[in-house]
Amino acid sequence: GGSQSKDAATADQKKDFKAGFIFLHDENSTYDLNFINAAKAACEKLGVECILKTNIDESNACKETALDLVDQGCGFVFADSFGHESYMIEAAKANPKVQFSHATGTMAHTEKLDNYHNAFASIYEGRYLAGVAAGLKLNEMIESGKITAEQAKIGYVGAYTYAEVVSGYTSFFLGARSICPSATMEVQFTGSWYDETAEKEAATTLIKNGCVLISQHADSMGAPTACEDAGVPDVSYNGSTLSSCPNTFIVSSRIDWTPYFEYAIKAAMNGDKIDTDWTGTLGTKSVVLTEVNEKAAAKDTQAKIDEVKAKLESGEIHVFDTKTFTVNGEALTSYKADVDTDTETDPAKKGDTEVISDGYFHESENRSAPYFDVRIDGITLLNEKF
Amino acid sequence: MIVAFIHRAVMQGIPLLYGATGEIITEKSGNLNLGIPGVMYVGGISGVIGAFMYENSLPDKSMANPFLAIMIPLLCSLIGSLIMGLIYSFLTTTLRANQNVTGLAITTFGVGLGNFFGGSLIKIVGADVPSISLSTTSKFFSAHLPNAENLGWFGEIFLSYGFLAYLAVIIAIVTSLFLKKTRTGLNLRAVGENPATADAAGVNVSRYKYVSTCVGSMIAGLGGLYYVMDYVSGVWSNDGFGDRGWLAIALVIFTVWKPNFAIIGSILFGGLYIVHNYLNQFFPFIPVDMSTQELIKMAPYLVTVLVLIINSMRNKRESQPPEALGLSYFREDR
Amino acid sequence: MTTTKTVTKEASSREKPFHIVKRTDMPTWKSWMIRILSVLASLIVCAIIIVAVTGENPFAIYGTMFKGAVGTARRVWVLLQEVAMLLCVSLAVTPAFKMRFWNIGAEGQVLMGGLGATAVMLLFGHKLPAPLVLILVIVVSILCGAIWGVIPAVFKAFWNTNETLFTLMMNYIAIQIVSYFTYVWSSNKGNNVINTINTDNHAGWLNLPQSVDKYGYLLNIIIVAVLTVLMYFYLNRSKQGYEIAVVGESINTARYAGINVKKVIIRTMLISGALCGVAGMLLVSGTDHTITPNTAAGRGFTAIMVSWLAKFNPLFMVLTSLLLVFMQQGAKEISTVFGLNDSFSEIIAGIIIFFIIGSEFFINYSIKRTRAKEVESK
Amino acid sequence: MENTAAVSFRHITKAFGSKVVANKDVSMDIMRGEILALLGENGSGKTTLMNMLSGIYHQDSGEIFVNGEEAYINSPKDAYALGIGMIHQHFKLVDVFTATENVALGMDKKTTGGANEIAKAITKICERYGFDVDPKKKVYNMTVSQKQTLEIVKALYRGANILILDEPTAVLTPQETDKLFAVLRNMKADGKSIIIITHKLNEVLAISDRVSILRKGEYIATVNTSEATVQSLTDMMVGQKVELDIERPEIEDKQLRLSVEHLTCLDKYGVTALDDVSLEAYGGEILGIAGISGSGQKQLLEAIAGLQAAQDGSSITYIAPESGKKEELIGKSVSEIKKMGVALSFVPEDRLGMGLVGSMGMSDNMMLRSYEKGFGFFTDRKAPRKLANKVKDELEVVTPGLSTPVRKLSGGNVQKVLVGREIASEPTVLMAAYAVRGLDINTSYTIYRLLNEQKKKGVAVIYVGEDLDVLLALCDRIAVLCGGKLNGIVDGRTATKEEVGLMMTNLKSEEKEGEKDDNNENSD
Ligand SMILES: Nc1ncnc2c1ncn2[C@@H]1O[C@H](COP(=O)(O)OP(=O)(O)OP(=O)(O)O)[C@@H](O)[C@H]1O
Ligand SMILES: Nc1ncnc2c1ncn2[C@@H]1O[C@H](COP(=O)(O)OP(=O)(O)OP(=O)(O)O)[C@@H](O)[C@H]1O
Ligand SMILES: [Mg+2]
Ligand SMILES: [Mg+2]
Repeated sequence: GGSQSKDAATADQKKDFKAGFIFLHDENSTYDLNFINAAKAACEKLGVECILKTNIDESNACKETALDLVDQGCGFVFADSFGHESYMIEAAKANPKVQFSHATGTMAHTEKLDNYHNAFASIYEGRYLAGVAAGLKLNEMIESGKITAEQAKIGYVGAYTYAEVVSGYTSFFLGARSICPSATMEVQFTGSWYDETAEKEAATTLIKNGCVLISQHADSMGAPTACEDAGVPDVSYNGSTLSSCPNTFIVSSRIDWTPYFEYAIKAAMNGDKIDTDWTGTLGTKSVVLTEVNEKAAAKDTQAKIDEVKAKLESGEIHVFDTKTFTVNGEALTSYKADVDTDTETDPAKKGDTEVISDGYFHESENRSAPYFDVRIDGITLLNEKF
Repeated sequence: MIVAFIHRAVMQGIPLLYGATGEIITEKSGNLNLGIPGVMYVGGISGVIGAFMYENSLPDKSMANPFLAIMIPLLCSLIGSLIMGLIYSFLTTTLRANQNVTGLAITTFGVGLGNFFGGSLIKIVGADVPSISLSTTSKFFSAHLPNAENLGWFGEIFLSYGFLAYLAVIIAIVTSLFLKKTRTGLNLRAVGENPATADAAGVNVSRYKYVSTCVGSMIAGLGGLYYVMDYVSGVWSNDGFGDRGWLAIALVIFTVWKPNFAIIGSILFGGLYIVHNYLNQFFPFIPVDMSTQELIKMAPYLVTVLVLIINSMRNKRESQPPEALGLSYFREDR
Repeated sequence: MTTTKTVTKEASSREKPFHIVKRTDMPTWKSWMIRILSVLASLIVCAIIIVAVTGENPFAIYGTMFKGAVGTARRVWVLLQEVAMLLCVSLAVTPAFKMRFWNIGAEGQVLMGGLGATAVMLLFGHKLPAPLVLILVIVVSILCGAIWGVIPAVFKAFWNTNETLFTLMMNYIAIQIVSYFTYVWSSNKGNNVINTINTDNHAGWLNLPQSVDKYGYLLNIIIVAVLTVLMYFYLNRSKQGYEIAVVGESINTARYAGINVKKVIIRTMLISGALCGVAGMLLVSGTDHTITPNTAAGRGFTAIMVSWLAKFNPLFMVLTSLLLVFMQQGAKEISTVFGLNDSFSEIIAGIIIFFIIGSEFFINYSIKRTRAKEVESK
Repeated sequence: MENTAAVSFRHITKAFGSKVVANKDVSMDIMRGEILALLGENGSGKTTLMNMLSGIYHQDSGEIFVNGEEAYINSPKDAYALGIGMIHQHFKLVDVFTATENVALGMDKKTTGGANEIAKAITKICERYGFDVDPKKKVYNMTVSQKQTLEIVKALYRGANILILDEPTAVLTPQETDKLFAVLRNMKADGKSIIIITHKLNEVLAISDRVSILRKGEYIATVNTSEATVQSLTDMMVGQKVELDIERPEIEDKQLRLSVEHLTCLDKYGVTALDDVSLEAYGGEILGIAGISGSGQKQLLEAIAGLQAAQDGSSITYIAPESGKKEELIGKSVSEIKKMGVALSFVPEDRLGMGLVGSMGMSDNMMLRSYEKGFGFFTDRKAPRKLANKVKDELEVVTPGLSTPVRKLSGGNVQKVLVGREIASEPTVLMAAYAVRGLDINTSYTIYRLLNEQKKKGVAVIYVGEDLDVLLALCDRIAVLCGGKLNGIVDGRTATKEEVGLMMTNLKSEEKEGEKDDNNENSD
């Protein structure tokens, strides 16, 4: 049995405590590797045993794995893929004494279980900063006469068309445009989190289409290598692609999950309450940027990033500042976001929560997973009905 | 954009062309090797292992010798897929095991092998993003013909590929001539059509089956090598090769066992494989959304099915599979 | 010149030391001994490879596999469930194989069955009474699987269209169709994930109450067990099973016996597809309660080996599917405990299958030493 | 030179599986410069013995000497290197290849030259010996006799010091046979050795120098042809004095049962296999069908059984025994025809390819006729088992058990299972093709007796056979097919072997040219 009585000695708890992790793929996926590294780091730091289950499908296998982890005595169980969520909730319902947590999920705040939690990070801030680096690069290209201001078109390879991706490319775009006002963007969706061919072809198409800088929200090396082949600067995601793309890689943003894992495991161990929705930020060191590749990036990129980062942290600027973008030519003054994700099951229930106030869109504040799904002006979606 | 599309279609088509040419040679001997997808994975990963060892043996990446950088992965790839061909041949020709089951097992085994070693190397490298990056050696594989960039559409469509692409076309043409014009090719076709007859005529049926299956595997393996070293620029990621192996097998039927048809066929398939990316460029007035895109991805499979059906309805003697395809041969059987 | 070509004189000066001859009469127990020995031999080879590649102790690895597969009550149940699912698909492909119709499209047929179940659960889950939804789920999924299976069969029957490739391609078409619908029905707009369906009223769920069936798989297992017995009798005792056997052996004989070959091909694939549909339904309605393009999880391909290794005997298939699932479940545990990549299980499974199919040679043929008599006399 | 052995077999034994011993301790010689005929009943091991010489099989024990030296023949290639060539009983040709390609197969280009050279050489051989082969023609477009000719040309082209011919004349016209024999005599004069297997004893007497006889896999004797007669050879072959004294009961009340009119059928390649054939079959009579193999016998029987599509204008009327109701068979399905009582006991080239299911046991094979009975969804397993037991006892089928796959039975026993079952189905029309192929004399007689019993019961029996003596002794009337046409119907009691033999090979209507459109001018 894994659930120890609360008043046992902390040292004992540490020795016996086990944390279980469920991953959709294994170390070979950029997305999962990021989680795996964080899980190992956090468990080592806390001195608890850590059981990693890789290649768990978004199926009943997830529930079984979670329950098996409980059988093995885990007091904390985590899953990393969106499709795992329903199964995690089932497992949580069956084991009220064990804490379950899930990344990118949206249902914790509606399920209202004491032992089921969602977590994510304000990665849109990281992408905004990466966008700043991109904007600097665009400016450099314009100044050197390589392109005209009108040609400052960014290409973006996205996986899906839902909020997590929309929020990502929009923040990236806004970051770039804050530096290079003439920037525009084209987005091509692949319909998969991991499809090397589709991502590579999408990036190539975008480049052929006149995009002079590429970024991505999909997990394979398809887009970065397409950029390296074509000599087009690239802002990647989830980790540095420097070794494969020494000439074109600029910078990459990613979520560092270690702070969350430390927080949640410690809480589970001590029997403290874990936030239903936990959103990591720049401040919690959950949102991080890799080192800038001086070879490809514009001059003084690091300095500018640091500067903007400070402003974001202080609240001096906001990523989704309604003054910085328009929708269909008009400023956005009110937006009802679908925070409790019931639109799909019941189209009558549109948005439920007003998320614009104080002049900006409050992303990730009502729940950890992103819900910014506004199509703003300046971004063309190539393969989604418009 | 058409030019770009054709260029990409060719790049998509080359692995298929290798796979199809290899499978045609194999099938001409009466061996239906459903293990080709696995063989292509092994061809890819062996090349990667070779390139990886070579790059790691270099004190400095700039010291890479073009000859070695190409020959080592190439040889490793050939040896890797040769071993797969040997396993298949031993089981089906010497031990006369069921070809379909053996082939499927080879595919399971080969894909597993690719991902296992791919995964292990990725761990050894410990890169931030999990992939093995062999950009140094890959450069030599993807080097274009001179002047490719300066000749406009002509350069892009005809000159801007790595040498393995041209090799694929050459192999396909040579295979075609070999089957049609040479005595050995004639003997090989006889083995696939009627092994008992070939045997009685003094053709060493087992040897032909072995050699053609192994050579076929080696050619198919080059498809895997092309994919990692050229198409994805030397970055191995697990499962990246996808279902191309199966498409290559489909292509064999599509081209009615003719390697020279496979050249065009592979480009067509390559195009169908990626056409969903280009639709909005060609037909901007037809909005394609994400769900429709999934339907468009069916194109290569649907076309294969259609060709199969038409081919069977025409029922032409010459466009039938080798008569003894899939059957094992034992001399004393009758 | 024409009649007498000069004959190249290079005949073998030596006789081959052995010749291969066909056996006709190996007793059943002996042939099973050979198969079991081949599995043992393959485990030894795998052990050697494990040591060579990973440096781990092979016994520790096999021990871990054992624990991973049947270490706890839950794991036993999961194992049984996985066996049931694989067995169900294997049962499905078996009549087709007995008819020498190479249906490698089970993957797609399972998916289409699952898609049928999903569609009913989604579209009618809150509109019709639950028992009706369940009935509809069963009917529609069986229908979907059957239709998907019968398409290649019709072409085979009338135009002799190559079914191996046809069914293979149908897999990918099915995957794309499911992919399309996971989009259309995704729970979060734009993401292709359908969350578990009808969590509130469990409409269309095929499970016994938890009080009866703690782990939730009992019904699946019972259904497949019943299907196994039925399939055994269908193939070995029924008229239709007899027709399948005759068609599989020789189309000429079947025609001679007055069997409508076209009808048998189509009917058999209808059954094959329908059973795949059942498997899809059990996966969606009984287990996952939703669908992804990966719901069939390669079972359609593994089933071919299960069926063939069991010589198309449904009762033996229980054993062969158990063997493969055991390996697969065990391998998951190795990857957790030893940090070995999951793909290692595919390598081991491949090697074991190589040995088993290779061992058939020693059942069907024997190697005779040539001229043994002479050697003795000299 | 005349007296040295080109090939010597010593103590050759070859078994297939544990049951069939195809050759048992065979020792015999073939001299240089002679033509040796190898004689034996079907299944006596002739082909097997020759296949060992040509490298297709390998003996279990014993030695083969070629030109006095022990030869190790591991493969056809070894045999070829030893100067041994063989024309196989079953064509060894690749269907999708042209004649030239078939000849080129397996040969070194250095010795043959390119396709043109080979084609020229083929033409030259054809001119020299009077054969007719189109080098560019694909084999699948060839008739059976063209294929056989190609096999001969191929063997001639490749050249051999020792040439084996396994039933080369079965599908040749008499003219072609003569040409072939002329070639063989030439080769003999060149000092080559020739072994010919043929069931036609007159050919044996005409061409060979000596005759060797095999019986049930054992070597019996070799005699000089000059001292042999048809009778003496037959007796040696069978192992006892053969008296083809078959009962032929006379039935008074013959009823018209089947009426075939203007039946024209194509074979699977679209070549006319049966050309405007009209004939009648009566209950209480055995109608014999004679003709060299491939003359349309197969199509005739299959058309009646519903297995063969017929061209427009063809008609087959079935007259039911009691009611006299007439029914057209063309267009009916196999099972409909079967239900009327038309039974086909057909023994095709490949016995197991039709009629029986090789992988099933005797009782399951009995079910092939009756599986549709049984209770509802399931098959009845008791009745077939009973029947299987009955057939096993009556016909003395040698089998380890009723569930032993029939594939494992010997040829004769396979045949008994098939005929036994067909008779048991109580037909009104019983068609038996090559019913005694591969059967020993005893069993053959059993079959004849069974056929006669059916005849007495009023069944219309159609018997297709190869052996003219049997046909003449057993049948009431004999219809002779020649090249797909009906060349006349003769009375079994009065006709002679010579008469029928002539009709089998010489088409009457060709003598009277221009009468093609007329009805057959058969003698009734
Ligand atoms: N490949 C084989 N496998 C099994 N049994 C065989 C094989 N070949 C021949 N036999 C058996 O060997 C025996 C001799 O056959 P063989 O073909 O030599 O006879 P044959 O004298 O040539 O007959 P026929 O006159 O009909 O051609 C037969 O009983 C047959 O069943
Ligand atoms: N695969 C086999 N296994 C066992 N016995 C066989 C096999 N094939 C043929 N036989 C048997 O071998 C014998 C000779 O076969 P073969 O094919 O040479 O004769 P056939 O073609 O029936 O006669 P013929 O050539 O005189 O017309 C027959 O008894 C036949 O039943
Ligand atoms: Mg014969
Ligand atoms: Mg013979």
